[in-house]
Amino acid sequence: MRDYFLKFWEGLYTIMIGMKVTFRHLFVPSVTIQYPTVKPQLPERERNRLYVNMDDCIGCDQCSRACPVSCIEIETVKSTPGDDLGKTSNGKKKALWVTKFDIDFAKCCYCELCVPPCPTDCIYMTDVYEFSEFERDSLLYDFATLTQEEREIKKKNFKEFQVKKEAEKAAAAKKAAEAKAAAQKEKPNAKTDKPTDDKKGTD
Amino acid sequence: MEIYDIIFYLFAAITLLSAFFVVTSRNIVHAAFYLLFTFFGVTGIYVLLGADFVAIVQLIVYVGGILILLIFGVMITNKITQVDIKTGTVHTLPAAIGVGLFTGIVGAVILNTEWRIVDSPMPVATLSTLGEMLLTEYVLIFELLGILLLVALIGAASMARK
Amino acid sequence: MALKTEEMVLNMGPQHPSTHGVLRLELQLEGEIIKDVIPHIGYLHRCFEKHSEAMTYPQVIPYTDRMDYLASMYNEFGYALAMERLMGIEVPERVEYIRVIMGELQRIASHLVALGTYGADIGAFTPFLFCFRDRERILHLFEITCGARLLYNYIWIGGLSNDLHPDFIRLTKEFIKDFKPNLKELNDLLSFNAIFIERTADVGILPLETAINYGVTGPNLRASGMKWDLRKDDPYSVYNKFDYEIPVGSGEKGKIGDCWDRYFIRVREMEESLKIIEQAIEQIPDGDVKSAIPKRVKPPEGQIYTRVENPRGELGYFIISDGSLNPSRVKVRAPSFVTMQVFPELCKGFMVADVVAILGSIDIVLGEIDR
Amino acid sequence: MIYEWLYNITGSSILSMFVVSLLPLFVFILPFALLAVLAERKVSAHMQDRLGPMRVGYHGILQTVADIIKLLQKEDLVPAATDKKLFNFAPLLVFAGSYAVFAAIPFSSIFIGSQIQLGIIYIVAVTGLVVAGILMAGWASNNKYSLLGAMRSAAQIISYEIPTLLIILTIIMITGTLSLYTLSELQTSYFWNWMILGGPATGLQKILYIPLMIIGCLVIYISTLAEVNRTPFDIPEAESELVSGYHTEYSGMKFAMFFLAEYANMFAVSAIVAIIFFGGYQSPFGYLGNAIGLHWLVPIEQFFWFTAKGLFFVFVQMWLRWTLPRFRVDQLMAFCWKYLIPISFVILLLAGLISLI
Repeated sequence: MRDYFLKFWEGLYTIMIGMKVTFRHLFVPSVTIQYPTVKPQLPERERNRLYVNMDDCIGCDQCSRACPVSCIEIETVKSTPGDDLGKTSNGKKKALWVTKFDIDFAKCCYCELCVPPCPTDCIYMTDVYEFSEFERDSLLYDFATLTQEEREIKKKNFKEFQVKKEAEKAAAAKKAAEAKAAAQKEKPNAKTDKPTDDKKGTD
Repeated sequence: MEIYDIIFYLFAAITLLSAFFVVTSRNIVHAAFYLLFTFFGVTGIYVLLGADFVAIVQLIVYVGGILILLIFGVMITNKITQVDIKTGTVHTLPAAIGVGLFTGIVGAVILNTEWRIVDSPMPVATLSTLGEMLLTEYVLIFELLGILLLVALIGAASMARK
Repeated sequence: MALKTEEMVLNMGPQHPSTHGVLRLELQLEGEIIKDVIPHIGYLHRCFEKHSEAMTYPQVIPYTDRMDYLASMYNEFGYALAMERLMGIEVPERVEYIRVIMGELQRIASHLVALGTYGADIGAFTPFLFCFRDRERILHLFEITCGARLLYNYIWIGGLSNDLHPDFIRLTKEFIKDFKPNLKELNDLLSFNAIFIERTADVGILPLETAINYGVTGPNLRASGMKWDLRKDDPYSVYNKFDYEIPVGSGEKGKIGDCWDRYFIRVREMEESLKIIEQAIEQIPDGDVKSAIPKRVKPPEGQIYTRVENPRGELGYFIISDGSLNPSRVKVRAPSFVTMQVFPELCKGFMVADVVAILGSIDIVLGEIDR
Repeated sequence: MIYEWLYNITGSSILSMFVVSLLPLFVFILPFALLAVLAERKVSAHMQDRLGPMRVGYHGILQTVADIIKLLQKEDLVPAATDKKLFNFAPLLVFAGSYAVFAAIPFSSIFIGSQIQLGIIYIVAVTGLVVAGILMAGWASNNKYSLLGAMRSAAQIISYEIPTLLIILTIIMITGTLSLYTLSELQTSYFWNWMILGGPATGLQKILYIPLMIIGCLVIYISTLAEVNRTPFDIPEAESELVSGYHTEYSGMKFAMFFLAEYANMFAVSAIVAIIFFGGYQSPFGYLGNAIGLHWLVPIEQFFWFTAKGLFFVFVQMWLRWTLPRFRVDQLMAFCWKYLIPISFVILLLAGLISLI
C-alpha cells in the first residue's frame, strides 16, 4: 500500500521536476540561427568546396593520385620549348600545359587528402558550402584556365613539336645509321630503329 | 412545416436507410458502421420526443460501448470481411409470405387503433423525475439490475483471468 | 482458457522513424507481444572492406570515417593505431594526448546522440534537442580543429592532419564547464523521470552470460555488470596516465542489464570522459604532430589485429599487408554488428513499443553494421 | 440565448438555428486551431531552445495560414488498397464528434450553443463518435500501423472515460446538476466559490471537499489528456512506434480535419476542466462591468475569462507534451485501472459521505 502511494507520488514529483526544466527553458535564448539570412561564422580550417589556383598548378597529378574517390581528373600536355609558362609563386618552373583539371563535386568526399601532397599549395579547401545544383553535370567543375581553342592549339603544338622532334630524331638516327653503315659496310647489321611514335601526354 | 418536423424526418430517413444498408451490405465492417448511423438516428428521434436522458444513454451505451465493441470484434477477427453472408439455400417464398403477413398485421393494428392525442407540453428535463422514480417506485428493480450487472462483471473478470 | 490467436507479421522499417537508419525488422507478433524478431540488414552496405583493398593505406581513413558515422574519430583512431603497430611507428606524445582528447569528446558526442534519440524513441522529444545542442558544441570543436563536423579524416597514420586550433583548449574548458549542469538537467528531465523509468526498467534484460556468449562489448556489456573496458584492460595510447572509473550497470531501477542500465551507463561514461579530458588538457605536452607521419605508407609484410574501445564497444581492425601500397585485407570487428545479433534475444516476450526501446538502448549505427 | 436573440431579429427559426450551430466553428474553433497550432510549435521550440517558425509574418505568426493553404492545395491522395467509402468519411466523423462537443460548452452566460440540461453527460456521449471515427480511419486505411493505432486509441478512450465519468458523477452529486450553465452559475463571484476550493459549500464541508477536489481535478485532467491522445498518452499516434497511428495514410485536407479535430478536442477537454473545477466563465475577482456600471461588458469579460482558463489548460497540455516520454500501451491501461479508477471511486465515496454532513 505504501509502495502504491510512493510510486504515485514519485511519478508526480519527477514530472514536476521535468516540467520545471522545460519551463525554465522557455526563457533561455535560442541556440539556433535563422540560416539563410544569418550565416554561421566558419572556422578558417573549414573543409568545403575545393579550389585550384591554376596559376600555381604544375600539373603534377599528385592530388589526383591521393584522392580516394578519384574525383579529380587531370590531363596535361608538355610544353614546347618556345612556350613560356611562367613560374609558380614558390618559384617552381612550370613545364606542362594543364588542358584538363576537372573536379567532380558529386564524388568529392571533402577529406582533404589532396591538399597536403600538392608541391605548390595550389589546391585547397574553401569555406563555400552552398553550391547545390539541379543537375549532376553542373557539379563537374573545370578549373583549367585555357580556353577550348587554346587547348586544341596546345595539343596541336605538342603534336607538331613531337612530329618535328621525331623527324629530327629520325634524321639523326638515319645519319648515325648511315655513318655506322659507312663505318661497317662490310658487315651489314640487322639493327633497325624502333619507331618511337607513342604519344605521351595526350592519352 | 416546422424545423422540428424537418429534423424528425431527416432522422427517420437516416435510421431507415442505414438500417436497410445494415441488412443488405455485403461487407460486415460496413454493416457495423451503418449500424452506427441507425443508432444515431434513433438518438435523434429520442431527442425530438423529449426523452433527452434516454437519447444520451443510447449514445453512450450503444454508440460508445456496444458498437465500438462490435467493430473491435469484427476488425480483430481476420478475414471476416469477405464472408459470404448469403446462405446456400434460398427460401424466398416462405420469407416473403412471413414478412407480408407480419407487415399486414402490424399495419392493420396501427390503422385500426384509436390513437389518443394528448396535447401535453414537452417535458423540459426528464432527469430528475427519472432519478426520483428509480430510487422510489422502482428501487427494487434498480437494485436487482445493479446486482445482475455486478455478477456479470465479476464473471467476466474471473473468465478473463483464466 | 487460452484463446486461439493468429500470429501477425509486422514489418518495421527500413523506412521507419525509430530503426535508427535503414534496418528492417520482421516482427512476429501475438497481439502486441513479440514472438520473434528477424533483423534484415545490408541496406547500407558499401563494400568498405573490399573497397579498402583498392585504396592506399592513408586513403582508407576517409572510409573508416563513414563506418560508424557518429564516432568517426574513434574509427580513425583504431585504424591509425593498427597501422602504427604494423609499421612500428612511434608517435609523439602530443599526438597521443590529442587523440585521447578527441576520442573522449567523440565518445561524449556519440553518447549524446544515443541518449537523445533514445529519449525521442520513448516519446520525449525535448531531451533529444538538448543533447544535440551540446553535441553541436563538440562538433564545433572538431570543426575548428580539422575543418569537418562529421567525417574528420583527422587522425592519420603516425600523426594528425592538423595541430590543435589555438582556441581549442579554451573552448573545451568552457564546454566542460557548461556541460556538467546540462548533464544534470538531462538527468532531471529524462533519466529519473518516472515514466521513463517505467518504460525502460526491467525491459530488454541482457543477462551477463548471454552478453558474453554473444560477444557483446562496450556499454552494453558493462550495463550487464561486467567491468570490461579496453581502455583499462588492454591499454592503448596514453589511457593509463589518467585517473577515471569504469561505470558498471547496477540494476538501480530494475534488473541488472535492462534498458535503463544501458541508458544510464552512457550518462555515467560521459562523466568519466569529461574527467579524462580535463586531465589530458592539463597534461598535454608540446610537440610536432606531423613529425612521425611517414612519407610513403608501405608496411612490411604481415598482419595485425588491434582493438580499441569505441563508444559502442570493441572496435577491432584486422589488417593483412602483402608489402605493397594497398592493404591485402582489412577486416573490421564492428561492435554494432555484434550487438545486433543479441537483439532478437532481448525482444522476445516484450511488446512492440519495447522493440523501439530496446533497439534504442543497444545504440546501433547502421553504417557500421552494414559497412 | 443567442438563438432567441437571433430568432427575434430574423424571425426564422431555421436560419437562426443554422447560424447558431455554425457560430462556434467560425468564432472559436477555427481561430483557436490556427492559434493553437502556432502556439504548440512556438512553445515546443522555446522549450527546446529553438525559435520555431519565423518566416511567414512577424515571428511566423502566419505560419499556420500558410500551412492551411498548403494543405488545401495538396492532392487528395487516396491509397489504392483502402476502403474508399470509409476512408473518406472517417475524418468527417471524427471532426463531427469533436465539433458536437462545442454545442454544450458555455463560453459566457449568453453565448451557449444549446443550454442542454444534460451538458456534461452529453459531452461524454458525443466523444463516442470520435472513437468510431478513429476506428473507421484505422480500419479503412488498410495499414497495420493504422489499425494498431486505431485499436489502441479506441481502447484508451473507452478506458479513460470511466475515471472521467466517475469524477463528473462526484460533481453531479455535490451540485445536483448536469447542466454546464448551472454549474458555472453556481461558482459565481469569486474564486473561493470554485469547485476546486470546495464550491459554494460552507463551513467544515468546504474544507473537507478541498483535498478531494484537488485530487479529482488532477484525475480528470489526466484522464481527459488520455482521451484526446496527448503525450504522455499519445500511444495511438506514437510516431516512434506506429509512424503516426490512425492518420498515417491521410494527407491534404483530410489530414487537416484530423488535426483540427485534435485541437478542437484539446480545447474541449480543457474547457470541461475549467467549467467543472475552475468556475467556467466566471471571473475570479468580480466583474469590471458590474463595478463601473456597464453591464453589457460582463458577457465579454466572461468570454475572456473562459478562453483564458481554457487556453491555460491547453498550454499545460503542450507543456506536458514537450516534457514527458510516453507510456507503453499496457502501462497506460494499468495506470487507468490501477490508479485513476480506484482513486476516483474513493473520491466519489468520500464526497458522498461529506455531502451528508
